[in-house]
Amino acid sequence: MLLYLFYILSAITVGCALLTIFSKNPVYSVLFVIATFFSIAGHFILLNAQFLAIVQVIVYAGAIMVLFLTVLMYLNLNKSVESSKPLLIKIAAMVSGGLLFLVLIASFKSGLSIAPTSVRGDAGLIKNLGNTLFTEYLFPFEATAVLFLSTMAGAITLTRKK
Amino acid sequence: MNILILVSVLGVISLFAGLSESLRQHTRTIIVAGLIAITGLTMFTWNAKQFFPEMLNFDKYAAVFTTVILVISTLIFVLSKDQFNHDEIHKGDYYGIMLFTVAGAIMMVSFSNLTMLFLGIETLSVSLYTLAGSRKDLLKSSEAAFKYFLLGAFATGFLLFGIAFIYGATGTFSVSGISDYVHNTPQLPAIFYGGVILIMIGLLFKVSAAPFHFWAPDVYEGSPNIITSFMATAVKVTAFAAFYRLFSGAFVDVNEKWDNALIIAIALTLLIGNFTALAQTGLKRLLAYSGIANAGYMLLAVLALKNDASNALLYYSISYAAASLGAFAVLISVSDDEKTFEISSLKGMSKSNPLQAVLFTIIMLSMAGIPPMAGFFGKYMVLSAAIKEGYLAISLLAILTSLVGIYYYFKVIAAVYSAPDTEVQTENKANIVVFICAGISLVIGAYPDLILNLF
Amino acid sequence: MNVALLIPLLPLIGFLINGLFGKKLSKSLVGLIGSTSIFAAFICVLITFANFISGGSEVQIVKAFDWINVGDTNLAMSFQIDQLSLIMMTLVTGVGFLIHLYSIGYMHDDENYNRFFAYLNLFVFFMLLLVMGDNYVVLFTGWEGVGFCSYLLIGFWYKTPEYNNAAKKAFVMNRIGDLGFILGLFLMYSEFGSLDFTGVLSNTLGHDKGTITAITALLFIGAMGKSAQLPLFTWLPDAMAGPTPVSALIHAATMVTAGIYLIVRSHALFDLAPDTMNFIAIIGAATALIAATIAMVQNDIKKVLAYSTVSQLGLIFIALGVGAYSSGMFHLLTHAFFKALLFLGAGSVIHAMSGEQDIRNMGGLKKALPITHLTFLLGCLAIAGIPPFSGFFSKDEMLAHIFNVNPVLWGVASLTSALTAFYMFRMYFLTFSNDFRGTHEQKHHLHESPSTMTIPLIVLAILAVFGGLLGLPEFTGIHHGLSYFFGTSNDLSSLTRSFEGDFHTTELILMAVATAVAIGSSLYAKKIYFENKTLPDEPKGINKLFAGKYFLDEIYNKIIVKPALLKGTVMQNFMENKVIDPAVNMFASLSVSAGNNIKKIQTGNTGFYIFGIVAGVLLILFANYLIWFR
Amino acid sequence: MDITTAVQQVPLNNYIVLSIMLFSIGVMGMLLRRNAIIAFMSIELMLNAVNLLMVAFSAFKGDSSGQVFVFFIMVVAAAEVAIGLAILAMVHRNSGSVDINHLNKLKW
Repeated sequence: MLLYLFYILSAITVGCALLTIFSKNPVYSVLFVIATFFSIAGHFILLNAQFLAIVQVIVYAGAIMVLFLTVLMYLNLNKSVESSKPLLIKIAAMVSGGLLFLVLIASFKSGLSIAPTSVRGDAGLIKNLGNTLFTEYLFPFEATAVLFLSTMAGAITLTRKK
Repeated sequence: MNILILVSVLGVISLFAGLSESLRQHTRTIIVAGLIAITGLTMFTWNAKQFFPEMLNFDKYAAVFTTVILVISTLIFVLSKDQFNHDEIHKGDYYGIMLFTVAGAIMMVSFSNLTMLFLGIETLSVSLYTLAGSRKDLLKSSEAAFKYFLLGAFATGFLLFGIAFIYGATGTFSVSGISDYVHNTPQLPAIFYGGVILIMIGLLFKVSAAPFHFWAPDVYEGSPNIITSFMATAVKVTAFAAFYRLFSGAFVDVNEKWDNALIIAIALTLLIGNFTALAQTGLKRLLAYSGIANAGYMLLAVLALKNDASNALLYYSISYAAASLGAFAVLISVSDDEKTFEISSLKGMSKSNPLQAVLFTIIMLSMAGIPPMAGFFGKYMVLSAAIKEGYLAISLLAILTSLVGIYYYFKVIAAVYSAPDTEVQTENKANIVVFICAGISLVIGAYPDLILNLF
Repeated sequence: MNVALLIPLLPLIGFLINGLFGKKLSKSLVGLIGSTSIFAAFICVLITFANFISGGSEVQIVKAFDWINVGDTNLAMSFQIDQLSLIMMTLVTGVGFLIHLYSIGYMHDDENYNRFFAYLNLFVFFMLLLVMGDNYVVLFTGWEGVGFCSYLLIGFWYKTPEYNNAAKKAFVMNRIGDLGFILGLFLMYSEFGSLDFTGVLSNTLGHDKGTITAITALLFIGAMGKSAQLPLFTWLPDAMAGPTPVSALIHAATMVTAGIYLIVRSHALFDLAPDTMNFIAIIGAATALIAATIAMVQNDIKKVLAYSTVSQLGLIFIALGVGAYSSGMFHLLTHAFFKALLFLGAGSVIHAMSGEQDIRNMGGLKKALPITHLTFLLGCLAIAGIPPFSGFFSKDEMLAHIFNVNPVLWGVASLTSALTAFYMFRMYFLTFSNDFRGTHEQKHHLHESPSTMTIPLIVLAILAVFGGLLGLPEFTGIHHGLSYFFGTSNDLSSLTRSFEGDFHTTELILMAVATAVAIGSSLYAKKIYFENKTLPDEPKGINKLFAGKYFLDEIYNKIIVKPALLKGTVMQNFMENKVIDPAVNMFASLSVSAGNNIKKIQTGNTGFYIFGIVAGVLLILFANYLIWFR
Repeated sequence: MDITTAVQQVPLNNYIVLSIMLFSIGVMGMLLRRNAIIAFMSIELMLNAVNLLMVAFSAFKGDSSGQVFVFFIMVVAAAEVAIGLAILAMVHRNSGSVDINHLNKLKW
């Protein structure tokens, strides 16, 4: 039963991802990418990673994509003004993407047959996750502060007009 | 770890100092003094108590490279006088972001867990994206930032994909854990090798090795001079130190599985870097391509890591950073960010500023790898390390292309000693940084043991 | 502190003073510092020499400091004091000092006086490193250093683009040679695990013959570049664009002999590689002959001397190729004396002629430049191999050894000697005898050079005349100075080859033949250019040579001079202008055009870059996929 | 049905294939589109492919560090997007376009 759910979700994921990159209008792209992120959150729930599923919705669909939309509107890019690339380049792009898919699949083919050793489905529970994050991974957690500080200063300096 | 905190705090101080107009004038002095103090501290406290050894292992390797990065950064801050005058209000911010870049660099050279490697790379890169675009009034600066960001984020995707596969195979992000896994597993799964290759691709991008070098010339040329000098020296050294640390720590035992891929990249890097540099007319772009070419030689040390080539890498890094920083210091002294500075504009320097001309010659000779300058021993050591490991063909290519390299460095020297187009006034002054860099190139060339006995 | 350490240090100090503060010092002080530093080094060499002899001629290794000392890599900045390096050191500092002295007068009006002396001192420093080093890395350091100084000095008068082209050509050709040298060194390192002279040259047993041949061949390619051998010789004549003292010091007496030094120093390896030795002899013979024929049709006084240098170096390489190392070194010494003398004499002439270098516009300078004339004549006699001047002894010793091994090579070498005598006296007569052919102002301006220039000429002339005493032939019963000196060392005693059986009669006959040929050629040159007053610029100049009435002249003309002149023109047109130079230029321009093409992939278009990156990823993944899952 | 068996019902392979597919779509988007905003979104797709893979491995290994790593990836992605959009706004102000191929002043 869950397997069918997986297939349905996967179809939504891949379909929305494809629509994202093929939509003419950037606003549609944003909406499709949000749908993709929601379906990935669904996958997370399937994998029993509830916390990440919530964060995925809040951070990606909520914060990041809203930022995208804001910039789209702010820069007035919501029309499909993009001149399309020549057909040859489009074909080349598709072929390259397809080749990459094939080569990656081929590279990891023998890895695919390896069965997981120890399955413990509760890794994604908030309790376990919090435990790991604030003991073992406390330092990187703190270190992200530097990253954010730098980002904040950078974003402000870059966008501020003289 | 203490060093990391101190550098970050210095960055915060700089951010706040930038707010007040009176303090802003002294920010640079404060930072230089602070960095010198921190450098001293690094040298004396490298074996102090470790707090999160499973995340950051501040071992000798990390301490030595941290010192190198701090020294380079200090010199760049010395050099950065008047470099951010175009945007007076944000001066403190730029200084602060540069210090956060250094903090990211320190994470990258001392990580013992892929999480820290990733965060270090991102802290460094995200800060650099900002810095590359810090000349907001110049389109080329924006273009540089944009290209750097787009391609950098793209490469990060590959790096992360690789990390995910490594995690899938080993179940851990710790470098020593991966190493143990490699030791204890007789038949490694294919996803492991695929992961190594993808990580390598991500790191090859960061060190600007071909065919992932495309961003480097454009970003180097478009960024403000001071930022370019920072990227070409401190950042490049950091990226190599991290590359070497990861591969010698985790993947050394499977090097026969990834060395072919690396050889392809080195060959392309050497050819593209050296030959394209030959066709350049702008000094900054020439230095950018020379940076790519030098990445090829430094990758030889990574290739030969089975036989501990960290000495060779360290020596090469220092000699390259000194020469490159010196060249950029000269560039900064003769040009501004707005126009492209042609090599032919160097004409007459031997008349107008003989002292700087001589120092610049020393620096260029070191770059070209002419003994007894440091550059020669750098090349000598990475090559002999690679030859010792049996990588003969690629070493031969490296020797051949280094001869091409000599040609374009001599083109610069020839320009320096050519007659000026117009009468010039003679003055004998050179930035202290040019002095120091030329001095380092000479001294560690005459006495390489100074560096080599560090490990 | 060992005196030997002072030897390279003194020129370095001179360089630093002149380079850093030269602008602020007066010209005379700059000249004084430049010359004194070399003179002091010369004194130190003499002291070292005396200590060496009195110390029982033991090889000394003088260590300055450890250079690299990591793991199993040990390299020291240390110097080897033995018979070979002492001779070279004496030559470099001795002749170097004389040329410095000469430069005080010659360069007096140049605005970059201090720069010139700084470069010259730096050159001497690197040359001393080259000859003194006890391992190949120090040798290579000196090798690159002298190359760089030569590059700077050729382009010294950088205002004319032609000069810079000359410097560029010298640069490219030397790079080709250096490539061979570096590859040889790396191969040597991987074979012997060491780059010390002792580590390599004392452990030559038990190595693969093919490897040794490869190493020696690569080293010889390095020597070809530095010592201007076929096909890498065309840079040397062009290098004459530099000031004349530079030509004398770098391009005649010292730097160009570095290749010979390298081979003599590594003779233990070369002895094991007969194929390489044959190759060296053949290249040497071809170079000697071709350069000599080209020298016959040159009209630029310095170009004649340049091609003559190439030709003489070729002769020395023949001698090395047949294993007559000590004879080669002997000729290297005497050649340094008389060629430096001739160059400085030429410089004196050019100085007097206000920069004119074309011998067709000279003539009759005998009266105006008495000292220059006399010393120049002595130099010509020495290089022509007329007894009892120094060139006679050294050349004949080489010829005897060559004959002993291969009479065909001897024939080539003798022919070269004959041509040498001819073109040298052609130049001599065109320059000094008959009437003055220059402009009126030049005639008015003619003057003998100042004493700083004439004293070196006189000293060198004395050396050129008596230098032969260093190595009198065996049958005189007097010890051969140089061979004896080498014989006092265990490592170097094999430099001297003795003849098998009774060779004295043959040697005497050869000597007589050589002398006759040399005198004959000289007289023939005299006849054409002095008595007949032939001028080479007349269009039918070659035809006019037939004016000779005597039968012998006719034969001489038909067999030697005419073909040689023709060949000289053809060689210059064909070899230099059509083959070698274009080939070298092609290397350079091919690289640049490769660069111009490769740089086009940097389109500036981000979309294209992404394609490039994806292609790179595919390439690497695909290559790995093929390797793992074959 | 306990959690473990529930998670195990979907084979790990499916997640790997899905993730590679999503990653390739992201790369294809980078290659296809000239609009910088959509290029950014393609990068987000690539990062999400990584997230999915990481969480799948983490769940199947029963090790929560993989999910912590995903947490860091999200953090970094947010930071990158902030900077990226700031740069984009700056580029738009300077050149009036967000077409990635219009920016080709720096070349050769």
